[in-house]
Amino acid sequence: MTDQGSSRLISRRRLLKTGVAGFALTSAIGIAPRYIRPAHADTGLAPGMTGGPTGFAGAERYQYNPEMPEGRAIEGIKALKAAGKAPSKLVFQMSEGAIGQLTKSFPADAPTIQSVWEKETGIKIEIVGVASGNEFTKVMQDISTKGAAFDIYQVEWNRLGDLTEAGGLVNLDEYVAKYKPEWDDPKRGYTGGVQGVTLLNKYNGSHYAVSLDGDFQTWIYRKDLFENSKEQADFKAKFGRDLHFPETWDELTEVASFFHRPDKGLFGCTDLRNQGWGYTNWYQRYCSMAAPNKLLFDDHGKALINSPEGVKAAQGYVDGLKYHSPDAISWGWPEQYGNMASGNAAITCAFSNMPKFLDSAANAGSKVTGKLAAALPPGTRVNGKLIRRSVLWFNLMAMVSTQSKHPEAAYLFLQWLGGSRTFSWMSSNPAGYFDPFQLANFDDPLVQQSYHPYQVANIRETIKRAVPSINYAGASSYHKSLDDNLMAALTGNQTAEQAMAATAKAWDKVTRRIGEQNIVKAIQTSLPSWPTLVD
Amino acid sequence: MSKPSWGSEALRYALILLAVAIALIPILWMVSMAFKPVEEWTDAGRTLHWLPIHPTLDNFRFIFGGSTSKLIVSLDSTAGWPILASLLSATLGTVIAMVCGTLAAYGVSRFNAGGNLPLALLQLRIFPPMAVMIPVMIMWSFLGLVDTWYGLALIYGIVTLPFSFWLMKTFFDDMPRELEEAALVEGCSRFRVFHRITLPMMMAPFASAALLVFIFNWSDYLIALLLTTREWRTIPVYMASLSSSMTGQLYGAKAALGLIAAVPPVVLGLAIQRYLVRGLTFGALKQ
Amino acid sequence: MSVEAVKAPIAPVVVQAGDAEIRRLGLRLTLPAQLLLAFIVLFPLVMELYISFTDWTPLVGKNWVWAYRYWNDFDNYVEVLTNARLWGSIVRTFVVMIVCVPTELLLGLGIALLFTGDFFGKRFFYSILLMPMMVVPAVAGYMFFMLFQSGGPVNAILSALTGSQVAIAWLSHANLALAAVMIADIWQWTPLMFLILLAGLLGVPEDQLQMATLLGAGRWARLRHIVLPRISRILVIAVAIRTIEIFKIFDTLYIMTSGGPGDSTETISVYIYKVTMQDLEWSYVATIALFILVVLSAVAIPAIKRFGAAR
Amino acid sequence: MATISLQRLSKHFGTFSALHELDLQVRDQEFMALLGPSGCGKSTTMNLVAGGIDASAGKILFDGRDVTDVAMGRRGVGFVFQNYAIFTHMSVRDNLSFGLRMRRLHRTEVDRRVSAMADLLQLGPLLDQRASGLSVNILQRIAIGRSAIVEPAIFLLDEPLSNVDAAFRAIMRTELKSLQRQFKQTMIYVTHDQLEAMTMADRIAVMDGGVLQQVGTPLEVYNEPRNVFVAGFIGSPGMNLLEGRLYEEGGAIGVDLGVIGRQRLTEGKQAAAARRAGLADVLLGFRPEDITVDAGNPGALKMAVSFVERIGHRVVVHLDAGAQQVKMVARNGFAATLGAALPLHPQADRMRLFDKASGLAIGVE
Repeated sequence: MTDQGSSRLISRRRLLKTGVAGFALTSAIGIAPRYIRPAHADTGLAPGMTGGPTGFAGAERYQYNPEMPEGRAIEGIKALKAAGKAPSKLVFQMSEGAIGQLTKSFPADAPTIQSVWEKETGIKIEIVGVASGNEFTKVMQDISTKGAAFDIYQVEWNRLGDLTEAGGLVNLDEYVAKYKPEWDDPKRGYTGGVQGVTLLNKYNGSHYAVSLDGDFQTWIYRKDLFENSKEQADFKAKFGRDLHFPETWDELTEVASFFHRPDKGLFGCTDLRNQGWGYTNWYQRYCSMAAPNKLLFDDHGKALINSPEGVKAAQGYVDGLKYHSPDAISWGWPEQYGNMASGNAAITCAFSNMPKFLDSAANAGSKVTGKLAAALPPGTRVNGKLIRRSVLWFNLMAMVSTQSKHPEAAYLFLQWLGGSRTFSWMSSNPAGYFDPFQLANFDDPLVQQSYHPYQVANIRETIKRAVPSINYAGASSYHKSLDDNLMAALTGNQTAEQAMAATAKAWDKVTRRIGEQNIVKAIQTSLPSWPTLVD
Repeated sequence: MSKPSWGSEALRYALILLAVAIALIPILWMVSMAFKPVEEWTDAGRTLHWLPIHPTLDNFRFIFGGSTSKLIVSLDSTAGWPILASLLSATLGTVIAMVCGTLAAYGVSRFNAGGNLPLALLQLRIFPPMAVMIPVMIMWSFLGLVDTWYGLALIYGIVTLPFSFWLMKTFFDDMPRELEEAALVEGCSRFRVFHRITLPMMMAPFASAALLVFIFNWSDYLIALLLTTREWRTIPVYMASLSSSMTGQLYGAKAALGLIAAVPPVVLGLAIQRYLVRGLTFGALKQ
Repeated sequence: MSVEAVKAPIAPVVVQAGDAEIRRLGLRLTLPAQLLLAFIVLFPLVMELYISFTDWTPLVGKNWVWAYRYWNDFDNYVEVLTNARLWGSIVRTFVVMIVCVPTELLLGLGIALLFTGDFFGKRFFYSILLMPMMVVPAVAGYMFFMLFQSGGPVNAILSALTGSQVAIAWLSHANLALAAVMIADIWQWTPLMFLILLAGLLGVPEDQLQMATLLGAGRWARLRHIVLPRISRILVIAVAIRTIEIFKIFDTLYIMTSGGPGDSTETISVYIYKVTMQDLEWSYVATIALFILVVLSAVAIPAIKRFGAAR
Repeated sequence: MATISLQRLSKHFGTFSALHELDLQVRDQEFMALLGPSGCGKSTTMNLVAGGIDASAGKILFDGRDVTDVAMGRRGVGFVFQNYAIFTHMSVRDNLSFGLRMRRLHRTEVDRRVSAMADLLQLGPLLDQRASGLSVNILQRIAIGRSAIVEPAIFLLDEPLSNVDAAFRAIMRTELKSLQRQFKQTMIYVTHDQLEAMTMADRIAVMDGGVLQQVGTPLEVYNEPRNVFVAGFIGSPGMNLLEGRLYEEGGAIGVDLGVIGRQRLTEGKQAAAARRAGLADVLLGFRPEDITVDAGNPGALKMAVSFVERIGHRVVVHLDAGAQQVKMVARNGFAATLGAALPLHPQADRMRLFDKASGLAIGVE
């Protein structure tokens, strides 16, 4: 992994050299493109670049010129300004824990992303934080009360359908056509190219959002525990096999229970079990129960979850509690991260940024720095094949509010922010939880540095096995009933069977309300993005 | 009268001290938490410390924008604005409630006016605000009052109106009318009477009622949660945003802010102790 | 100390002034209040009545005036009457009421009785005991959220008392979470009962107690035959106030558990909040609101009137 | 049978001595009035007897049984407060039956005694009314009945008539007296109104400054005041007291009153006592009612009319000479012109002598 990274760096430098040679030549012939200014020492920009951060090692990787989406965005703003249609500021409603990535500099000697944008465009970005988990509520509040408090919303990807139907989001097709964000760039763009863009940014065939996140649930464990010879010996003695990260859900139960020592302040596993977040674990269990996937709906939009697989997944989800913190049911991910950080858990499943936060010298609060490792999700063996499924869920997106007076400027900011260069730089910043998801991000040395090669590699592999959760109209209702019923099962108010039956019933009701054909259409559009990889 | 024995006195003290302890422990815990550095916020799996081991003002610095090296989390806004928002909205809300409430109370108490007003106000008081918030949100958005301190103040004024009305009414009912009557016979205009005689006599009760109304407005969470989105979030709403991916819940910061939020009511409340009973019982009980 | 409830307004002060003038004056004085009241009652009533017959939700992206396009007759009303979660929250609210109000009453009365007569530090203790009810409920919510963590003070105290390592996950267990929020409410509002009842006790004439003693009444007999009857009205008022407040309970509880785990601490207000802000089923919420309004008008108001009349 | 005996009973509040070494015997079925100006210690005495407060020193005996340390609930004393302390939240019946219920008597017994008491007090028709808002004399009956029904050995009444208007007092007094006769109970009655004491009490204990001044039947305290305080306090107006010196002249003894004149004393135990006392400074006391005006008769005391008080059926004539004043009560026909000097003849056998120094009566044991 590391070798690979460094080799990439080398090749990159070589490439740059040739690039410089290139300019020399062209300028010599005297057909220097008008927009290329000679790289003055004071701008600190690499030759050929017109904007971007400067003043720190590797800054050139994040610089751009008007040939690139970021550059085009800046040019677009300049045009708007010239036409007097540019605002003096944009209000950006952000998920609280991500704000740092815009407002804190990384690396230390770098400018902040916010400052770079404001310097180049003169448009101030006013950031308003929302406690994570309340994004949708806050946005719907703004939409339904016509609060017009924000130009840009940031909501999890699953709500795209509902928010669009609510009329809260601007259709971005026009701007996308005009400014070419190149999200599908095969080298730098979204994983899965066009398919990826459709999956993340589009609803009903139109662009409504710009992805700023890569929330593929990844599994993290304490390598200091797993590699501890005594632990290994004890485990072998107990289960007659070697101690390694579980491949199947049944193994997970064994391993987690093995490490579960609440009296010593150590919990076997601390993946989420709370309202609103926990059910991603059910997703991973359920979808891994058939080759290549266990689907949620059949071709007629009928729910398939009231099935042996659904019940098994729910049961596993509930049984998992016994190797969790007794507080797990009320813990959101902040508590989860805190619990992992204080070294009180052996395994967890979390957003891909956990190593960035907890395996970081900068985080004085963390006791697990240098002790983490990543792994693929546990899976299910289906006739000899091991099916492992993660889930794409939450995934913060940025959208332009229909109440914004300056949708175009707002979009341009997002194209700039979500461009593969700016975003590589931003996602590497440990001051927030926006996660890398573009090809260019994974290759970036800074990302590698803060996410650690082991996790970057793991993310790549996990994405290949990630199923999309529901994000079409009705998603809120679908997930709510799943969530409520699973919670009822967790608290023992109903059995796994009852939970699945009730959920399936509720789902079919929602489907009827929204209209079978719409749902079927939505399901069909999302099917191609389901993984096919089996181990 | 009945001669208190030593034993019963001892028992009395024991029980009272127990009650006092129970009343204080949660508050003291918050105080202690407010002065704990990040590392001491959670004691999961470890022995619990009642007092900060390394007391610090970091939490207060933090919520007021001073960066603390320990927390790699940035606050989009400091506690300054929310505190201002709470102050402004609660104050104007109190003014609205007290002015309308007092006038109406005077009218009802002296001129038998208002018809069903007293009962209607009681009903308003009993009705759970959450149940009318949808129309309120729609009205407020229509009037452009969402996320403004005066919009918040308006709804506060309405919500606490029953309270100020009933309280002031009982005060007026108790007030001897002879003086007013005399003045009226003297030929003073009613306004002058109200202004020169009634109001001065009502100053103390009025002030105490106003302070209570202020405490109520200051304590609101639900309404602000629904009617403020950005600039004018009040303290409790803002508090919710004090959690971070780095350290989980920012217990210390919340405790610090909570401490600040707790001060005015406690101080004011103790200041008007002798009116508390009457106030908190809607003027139904007098001392 | 004397007691009064909703009482018929007193006759006008000055008789010689013309009735007309008085009426005009009274009208002017009450006008602002009347306007505010109308402002907050009329529109909401009409609007909620209207959308309660529809399926409208902000998710459809159209203004509520177009709600008739989503007309669904009485579905919402049926839903209100049949929705298990709604009724669960209602029942739960009453459970909280039935547990908290009497507990607060008894504790409050007990402490108030401790405060009869004079003793050193009375004023001081009194002030301290009033503090809990002055803490902003939301803040109290955060406070108790911390207190009830399994590694938190509550368990620490229990451990100290029982001598064994107590690690109860209060807020994660359905019933314990409910207990926790009740404890929080009792902590915060027993002082109110104490305050009111103490005021009541001080109003019981000393010579009557002395008389009862002379006639051979002991502590309990005095309490039962003299004190309680004399403060009965005050008890009613105190209980009424707490009942009403618990009926509306939201802040502390929502911050402690947001109604969770699951719906195990979901009270009426919390449920309505969730359906409003998370599920956005606004027409359904409007129906719930109307339902509550009807029930209140049918139950609470007559009760108040009767109480007012019986003075 | 119930006698009360207070032995050297004292009560101090800090340095203030509210009651000083009181010795008092109350006989069985006796109506004893504690009379004195406010602050004389009578209420303190009553509270000590009731057990409301603890004695600083001394003993309280009921029927010879020491009850000094018995809690008030168990002393079995009936008490009627100044304001009756009626349980206004109860019906009349519940008020009457309260004591019995506290003693856990059987219902039927309770009812029997309540109705008996109700008949006695003519409260029958009111039994089931709320006790609030009844007229004072009814309240007094309830108050007495409520205490009497438990048949207390002793009955204490604390100025029960003090907040009743004058017109009503007469009725109440007679009613109270008759009740006492019916109950045949030992009663201690505290009052500052000598009229009440005189009309109702078998004996009166006059108190002042926490000290018992005199105990005796109404007539005794009226006729034979032990000291100048009692002399001045009893009777309205009180006894006239003129300063003078004893003199002896031709076997006859008298008091020299200076400018007023000389008053000879008829032989008797007073004269004897006076002789024994030697020619000391004395106070000559005689009651305003016991003066006759007779110009014909020589040796009269000469005093000038300074003021005439006409109170309906009688006239109070104020006279003075030098620094000394005298009040005379005459029939209302009496004609007196201001400044006119009158010849006064105190009724010979009604004159009293007091030692000026000690203030004690001379010739009274």
